[in-house]
Amino acid sequence: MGRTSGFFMTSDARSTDPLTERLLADPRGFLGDDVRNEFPLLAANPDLIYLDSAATSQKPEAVLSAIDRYYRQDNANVHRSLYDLAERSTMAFEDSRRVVESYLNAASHREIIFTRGTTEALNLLAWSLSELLVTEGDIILVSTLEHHANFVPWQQAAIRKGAELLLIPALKDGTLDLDFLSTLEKDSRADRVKITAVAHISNAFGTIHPVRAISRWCRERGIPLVLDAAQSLPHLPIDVQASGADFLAFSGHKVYGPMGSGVLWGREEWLEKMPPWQTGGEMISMVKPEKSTWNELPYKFEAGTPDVAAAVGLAAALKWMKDTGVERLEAREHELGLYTYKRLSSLEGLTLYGPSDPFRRRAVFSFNLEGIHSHDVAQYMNTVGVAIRSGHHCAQPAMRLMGIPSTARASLALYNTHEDIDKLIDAVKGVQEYFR
Amino acid sequence: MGRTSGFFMTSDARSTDPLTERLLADPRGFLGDDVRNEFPLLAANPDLIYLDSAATSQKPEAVLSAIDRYYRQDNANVHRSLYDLAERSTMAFEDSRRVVESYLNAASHREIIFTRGTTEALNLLAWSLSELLVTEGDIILVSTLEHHANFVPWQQAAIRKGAELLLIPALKDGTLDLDFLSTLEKDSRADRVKITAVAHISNAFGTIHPVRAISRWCRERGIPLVLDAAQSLPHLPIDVQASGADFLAFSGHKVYGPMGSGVLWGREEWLEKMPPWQTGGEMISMVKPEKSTWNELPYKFEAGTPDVAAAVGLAAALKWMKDTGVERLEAREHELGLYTYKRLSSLEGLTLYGPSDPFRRRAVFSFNLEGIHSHDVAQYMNTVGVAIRSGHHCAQPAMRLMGIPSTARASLALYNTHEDIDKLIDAVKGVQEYFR
Amino acid sequence: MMQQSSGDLDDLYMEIILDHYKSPRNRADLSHISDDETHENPSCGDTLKLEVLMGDDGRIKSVLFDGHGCAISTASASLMSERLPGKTREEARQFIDAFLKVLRGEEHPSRLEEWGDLAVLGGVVQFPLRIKCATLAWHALEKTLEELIP
Amino acid sequence: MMQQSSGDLDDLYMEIILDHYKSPRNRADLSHISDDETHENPSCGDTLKLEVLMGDDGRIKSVLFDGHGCAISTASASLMSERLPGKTREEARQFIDAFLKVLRGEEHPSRLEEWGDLAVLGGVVQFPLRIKCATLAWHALEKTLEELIP
Ligand SMILES: Cc1ncc(COP(=O)(O)O)c(C=O)c1O
Ligand SMILES: Cc1ncc(COP(=O)(O)O)c(C=O)c1O
Ligand code: FES
Ligand code: FES
Repeated sequence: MGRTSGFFMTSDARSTDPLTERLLADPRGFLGDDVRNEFPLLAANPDLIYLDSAATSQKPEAVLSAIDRYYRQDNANVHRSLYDLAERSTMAFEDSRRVVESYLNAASHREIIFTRGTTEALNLLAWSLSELLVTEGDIILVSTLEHHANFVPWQQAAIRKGAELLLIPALKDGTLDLDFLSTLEKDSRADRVKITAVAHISNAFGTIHPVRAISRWCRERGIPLVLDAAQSLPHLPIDVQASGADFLAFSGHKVYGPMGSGVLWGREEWLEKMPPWQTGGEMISMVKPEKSTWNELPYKFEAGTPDVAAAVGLAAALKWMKDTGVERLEAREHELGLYTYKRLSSLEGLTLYGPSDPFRRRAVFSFNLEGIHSHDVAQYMNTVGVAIRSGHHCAQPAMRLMGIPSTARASLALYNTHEDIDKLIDAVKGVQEYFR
Repeated sequence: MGRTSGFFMTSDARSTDPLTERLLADPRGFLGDDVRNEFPLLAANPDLIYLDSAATSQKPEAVLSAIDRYYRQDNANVHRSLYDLAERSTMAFEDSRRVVESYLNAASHREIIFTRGTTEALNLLAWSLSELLVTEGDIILVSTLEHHANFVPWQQAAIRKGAELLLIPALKDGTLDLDFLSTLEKDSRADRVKITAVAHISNAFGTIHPVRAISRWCRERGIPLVLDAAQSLPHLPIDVQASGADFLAFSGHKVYGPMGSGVLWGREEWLEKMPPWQTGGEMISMVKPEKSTWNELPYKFEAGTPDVAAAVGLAAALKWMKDTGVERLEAREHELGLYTYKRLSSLEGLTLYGPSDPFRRRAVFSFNLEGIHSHDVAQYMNTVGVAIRSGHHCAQPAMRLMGIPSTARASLALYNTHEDIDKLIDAVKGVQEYFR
Repeated sequence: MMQQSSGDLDDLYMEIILDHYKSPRNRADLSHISDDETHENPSCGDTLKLEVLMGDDGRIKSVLFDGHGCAISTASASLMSERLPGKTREEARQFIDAFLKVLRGEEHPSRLEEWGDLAVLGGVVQFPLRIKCATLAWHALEKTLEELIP
Repeated sequence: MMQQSSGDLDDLYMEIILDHYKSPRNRADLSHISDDETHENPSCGDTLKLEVLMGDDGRIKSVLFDGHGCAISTASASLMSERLPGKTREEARQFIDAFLKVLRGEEHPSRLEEWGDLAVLGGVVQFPLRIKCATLAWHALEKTLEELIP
């Protein structure tokens, strides 16, 4: 089974995935629950039920010690220095880039740009791509279900360029309404679309969006497709070359890596044409008073001293995932997700948002309890050691669509167990009791 | 002696500083050489003579363990979450902001914006300030001696706005020619200057620039002054309220803190008026399809998940400096600088750049050896364990001024000792011998 | 080891608060008020509409609110609406001011002791993230009073 | 513990290299060539000017260079200038190509063994940051040959 045989390749279909079938036959055989012990914070807090990994993940020992080791053994500024320590630091940085390249199956290390996170990657793109492609009257297409990081930068780019921000609408079940694309063609607005940007998985509802269908539509029209993979990279194997996307962004801190790490992947043809965004050291070739010229890829997009320790930590996280087995992780999470879905949706007085088909969703469970506000739900759960998030999840347009201000959200990572979900269910009952 | 009585207050004068006088009386009495042992990388490499701290500093144990501890005990996303772990993480982040606020003596925590480093801070400013202030025909004033990070972003902003990038010229001794400011007044270009941006200390030559004179000139005209303190914060106590600057940027990794940490300080009046730069989560108030509104300061300028660990590490570094005594550090470095200056300038066949007055320079020693290229100098020195940098130091306009492509640069931090300098001098002699 | 947050859950959700949450007083359908005049807590997205009716004697006759917020914001609006009638605008303003001072931590919660049931809202100061919940209705009232034709 | 870089200093600065650095062959004052035609190594800022004179027989008569680079770039230019005369443009092109392949690590340095003194430049591949030094003159020659009127 090749690395692209995971969910990504089948994300538009349902339950035909051999993995899922293997899993359903042997639901909990993939990975022991003791994986939790590889996470120092969780090991030190045995009573903590951490269900907020969509906000940020906990970090395994392998990542923490990679960062620490880097500072103790290899710390120096990178590039252009002729002493051994700097050479080691440069190697650590560039090796990390190669790890990302291979994890994503990118065509070249020149396509891997280190950023602070998804937000910075998307800001870079929104600026640079709109400089390259967008003029007055054009359209930038995003969806109603985006995180603000994949919404506001495009909105601001549209305002700057006198263009229009158009939203792919969503249905009440938290899935995208792709009929809209046909509408765009009929009224010939499709010709004005210059950029499309969507999330792979919605952080508000956990919906897996139909990336293949969207990318086919974009490809036919030569429109670059930007994929916000912040919520999918932690859960699905991703092969960027097979993805049909032209750009992909994710955050290291959500995928067991350190804060301050993140990646923008882009196809080289695009990156070559795009103007740089931040400027300064490292990213230049020649600086003259009137004008400057730029360094080659990927450095053109990496201004200033990079966070080498963050890159090293991110590479350690991806290696750790690969060593553990991305498909095993995926299967484990999927199975736990099915269990969570089943238990949550059977509760009285609980509205679960997102697709009712559990195969079209992953890891994120947004809900509200009848007559109890999400913030009160979260506040109560804290007292029984269950850490969930409440609020609009940086997705106000998506909340508005549902006609609600906020939800309570439990999100999974691979250190979660069936016991965690059982405690979540007990906690829901506890909340209902408390506020009865 | 108040905290503002250090070098900053007297940086335009010479040798009237009581600290210097005390120091000259008792040159090495301030701090033992065993401070080196607080830096794990240096302690593990007793033969390494690290003289590239202007590129990045090594980190003390206190910083490394603060980062590690954060991930093991407090890791969670910040703001708006109602569980204890998130509350601890938010506190760690906001407490770090308070540490920076107090270290810089800022008027409020709202004036402290966390960035990845100086480069990001200056890119934010160049974008946002030029949006606010610059239109066609205006002038942005920088100096010929800037690091590319304080040069290219302004150049690009000027190009974008149809404005002019004007350079304060420098003299052959690496000091700024402030007569130029009078010239600007005479030909009335002064009226067109909308922003001034200069380094506090030059990373190419170590010159301490006459910030007070420049800030007086700017204040009289209501021009905001941006200070690039990347090279000064590690060496001088700085009081932003007394500084006369309106904005100040520095990098944590140069001041014993982690990579990926940095700060933009700005006066609240200015920050309030400025548009945000990066957009996304955390920095918004309301997001609607047509338009968004922004969060309050400082969050308006902090889009996306912040690097909390980096902020915690930076705070630990500043605390460590404060505990060790900023003025003692300053005195120690100043004394070592005087020694370095004396020894280097007495060598035959060596050209030392920068001011000949050792009181107008700090920590950075750029030189060339007759008939030997700087890269060959650095390459040789590596083999005897002396780590220096060679090249244009991201300051091509400054190099062009001197008529050279590059220099060899030794730079000091407080873990350096007289023995390090003696080894540097031996290494210079070794190079001269090798390439005779 | 986990360090528990300073406040205990029952300090936040006092009996009186839960009571007002479950049975809010003076909650009414205010759909005749335009959405533009909705008051919002941007940190959570909750909204509140407020209507203040003045009597001929220059005193507040009644306060009505509409909106489905959290327990704290609902109870705060409900408690406020019970307490306000009978006050002049100036008295109401002083009242608001005193309340906000306590919630901002500028005055001790004991300041609220003479305020009857409203005193329970003093417990919210131990939960910094919920303070905006407790003050939403009060900021709304402040604004509404300002805009009232004198 | 510090791990030393793979290359030993004397593998980089071989006798022959130091000799050509100290006494470069065919270095001349080329100030008649405009600055626009200067070749540059952007990673260090060093520049080089090159002049190629062709004989009536279609073969390179002489190669002159001007510029003060590092030991490696100077020695590389000097060694190249000694070796090139007598070759046709096509031969020179193949020569450049073979050299760059070795320096890029695409062929083994032993490929240079029959090239006499030039072989010493094979040692540079162990010092990745100096490869651009060794290839500066060769890229300059490549470009100059392209631009020569045929
Ligand atoms: C779908 C999605 N996009 C973007 C982001 C922003 O990521 P970051 O805050 O790490 O930049 C998030 C994280 O909250 C997310 O869930
Ligand atoms: C004076 C000066 N400004 C700006 C910078 C850029 O700092 P960073 O690379 O940390 O963003 C540096 C560091 O090289 C510097 O020395
Ligand atoms: S959570 Fe919105 S007002 Fe309380
Ligand atoms: S250092 Fe510039 S060519 Fe060698």
